[in-house]
Amino acid sequence: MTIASALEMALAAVVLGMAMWTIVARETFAAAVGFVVYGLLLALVWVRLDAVDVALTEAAIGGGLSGVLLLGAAARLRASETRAAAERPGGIMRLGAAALSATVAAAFGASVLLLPDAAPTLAPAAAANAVATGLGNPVTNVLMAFRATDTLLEKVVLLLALVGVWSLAPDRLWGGYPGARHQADPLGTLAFLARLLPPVGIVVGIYVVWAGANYPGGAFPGGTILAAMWLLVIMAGLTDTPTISSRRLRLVLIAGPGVFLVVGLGGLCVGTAFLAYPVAYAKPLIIAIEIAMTLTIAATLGLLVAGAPERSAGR
Amino acid sequence: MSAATVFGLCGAALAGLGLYGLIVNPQPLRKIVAFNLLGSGVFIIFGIVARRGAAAGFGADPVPQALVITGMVVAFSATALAVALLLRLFQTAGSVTLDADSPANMGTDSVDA
Amino acid sequence: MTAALGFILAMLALGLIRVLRGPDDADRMMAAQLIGTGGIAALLLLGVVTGVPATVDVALTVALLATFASIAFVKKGGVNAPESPESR
Amino acid sequence: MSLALDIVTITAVSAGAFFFLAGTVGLLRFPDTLTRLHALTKADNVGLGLVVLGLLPQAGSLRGGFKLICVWLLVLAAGATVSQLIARAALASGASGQQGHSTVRAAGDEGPPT
Repeated sequence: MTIASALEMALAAVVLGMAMWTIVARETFAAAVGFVVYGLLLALVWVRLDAVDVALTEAAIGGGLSGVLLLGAAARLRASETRAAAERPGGIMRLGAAALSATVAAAFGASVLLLPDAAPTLAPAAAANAVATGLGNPVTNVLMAFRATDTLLEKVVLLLALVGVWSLAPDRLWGGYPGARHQADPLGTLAFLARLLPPVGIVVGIYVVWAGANYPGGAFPGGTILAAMWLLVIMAGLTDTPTISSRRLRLVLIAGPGVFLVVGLGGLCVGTAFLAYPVAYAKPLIIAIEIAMTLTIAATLGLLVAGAPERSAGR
Repeated sequence: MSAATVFGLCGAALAGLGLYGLIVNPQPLRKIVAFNLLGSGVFIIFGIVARRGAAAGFGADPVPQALVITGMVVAFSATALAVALLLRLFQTAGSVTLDADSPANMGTDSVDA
Repeated sequence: MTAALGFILAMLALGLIRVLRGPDDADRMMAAQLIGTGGIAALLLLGVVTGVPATVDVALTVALLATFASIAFVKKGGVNAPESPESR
Repeated sequence: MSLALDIVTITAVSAGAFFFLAGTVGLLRFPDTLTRLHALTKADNVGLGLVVLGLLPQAGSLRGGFKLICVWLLVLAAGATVSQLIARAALASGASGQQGHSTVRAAGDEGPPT
């Protein structure tokens, strides 16, 4: 056994331990903290698996935004905890669940061990066609060109989720401000951080998007970083969330899928198929879509974390 | 054992753990967390499929990687929607139990636990 | 270098104990922050060991977002707040 | 030259790892929240700083080195501020009648360590 594989086993054990903790922890809040740590550790695993793009996304979403979402929800639901805890199912039920889960895990494990030795791969195909787009990052190629329909539909899913969250607001609050108004001392420590960090964060976010063309990065992690910076400023009370009826906000929200669709339909008119990029313009077109998508992702993710409207627009 | 196998088994175990938590934990928020664990275990299994497909100079097959990135974003949006539903339930019912017989779900708020 | 990486990973595992033990949520959050920093160090080392320079970008992302979760923790008044749904 | 740089790397990374050890041990062994925070910040600032310093010779390019330093500065700025905030939150909960936090309140008079 080499040092490297010992390290991998240790990392896997730590990840599993953390996962176990998020399941068995008594308090939900503690489990949420565990989940944040778990997200960070998973980012390490992804780097180890040579999937840096995924690691970036995991670090941004799993360690950052999910953490904020879950911590916030856990803090607000704290009061309801004791009663819910009393509903813990009985021994037989738990035993059955454990048996079922163990079976499922064993099936997964067996399928991992039984994967064919000459692993099927699309990497050569992705490499052979990379010339067509002029981008150096194969994952971006797959996301933006070879499987662009998936990415387009995924944007729609994001928007649908946001519409779902918004529609949970009571009628009188429709069109209001999402989330609570954060009061903060404008001279306080948090406000200081909210002034210091976002400029750096925005530069990093744009850098990650830009690097995504040729190196690991891209619209998802970049947009998530931007969303986090926006939320930081909101949480510090330096600015408020926009009303959900704001026209400008809605324009930003549809910018990404909109540009994507226009380009896709253009491909139908000019080229051969929906989302077929003319080879000469492939790179600029993809980058234009990426930029529009980054804005949309940042706005959508930020608002998803902010939650349903809780204050009416009238105030 | 190669890195792919180690983390693959880890992913399988994570999926099992997540499923267990999803069934056993009574609190909805915990169920959401457990569901995310389950999802991440499956993502890791995708990741090792990608890793094993390393070819053509890439460290990992880009297609499963792209699928995982898409999946993570979708999982996040589903989580956000679930959390919002839960908070709304808490607002209207004053409790977040999923038990249909619970008095809280019939509109009265009692402290029977 | 690999040894240092392993060492820091071991420290991470030790830090986890504090997350598990608590007793306060503040303690858990601090441990999470230490693990975040340790994770950044591990990522940087891993980047050199495996020769993937983009790992530094992951570390940069973690550096930005790990603190973000801690801020959410402070904002939501997580430290054993009195047993009342927050007034909002 | 390269040997000298390697020695710098090994020394600094080892020293950084030592500070992580110190921080972790402190986090585990110190009696209350604020002293633990004190231990934690050492690992944060000095530990990561030394690791970054050690990795600088291996960065390869100017841009890589610049990014390394950026990571450290970010952690410094954000970590210091967040430690302040956590300390305040811990103090607030300690002052509101938590048991076993009298030491916290006493230590708080000198201000939270960062």
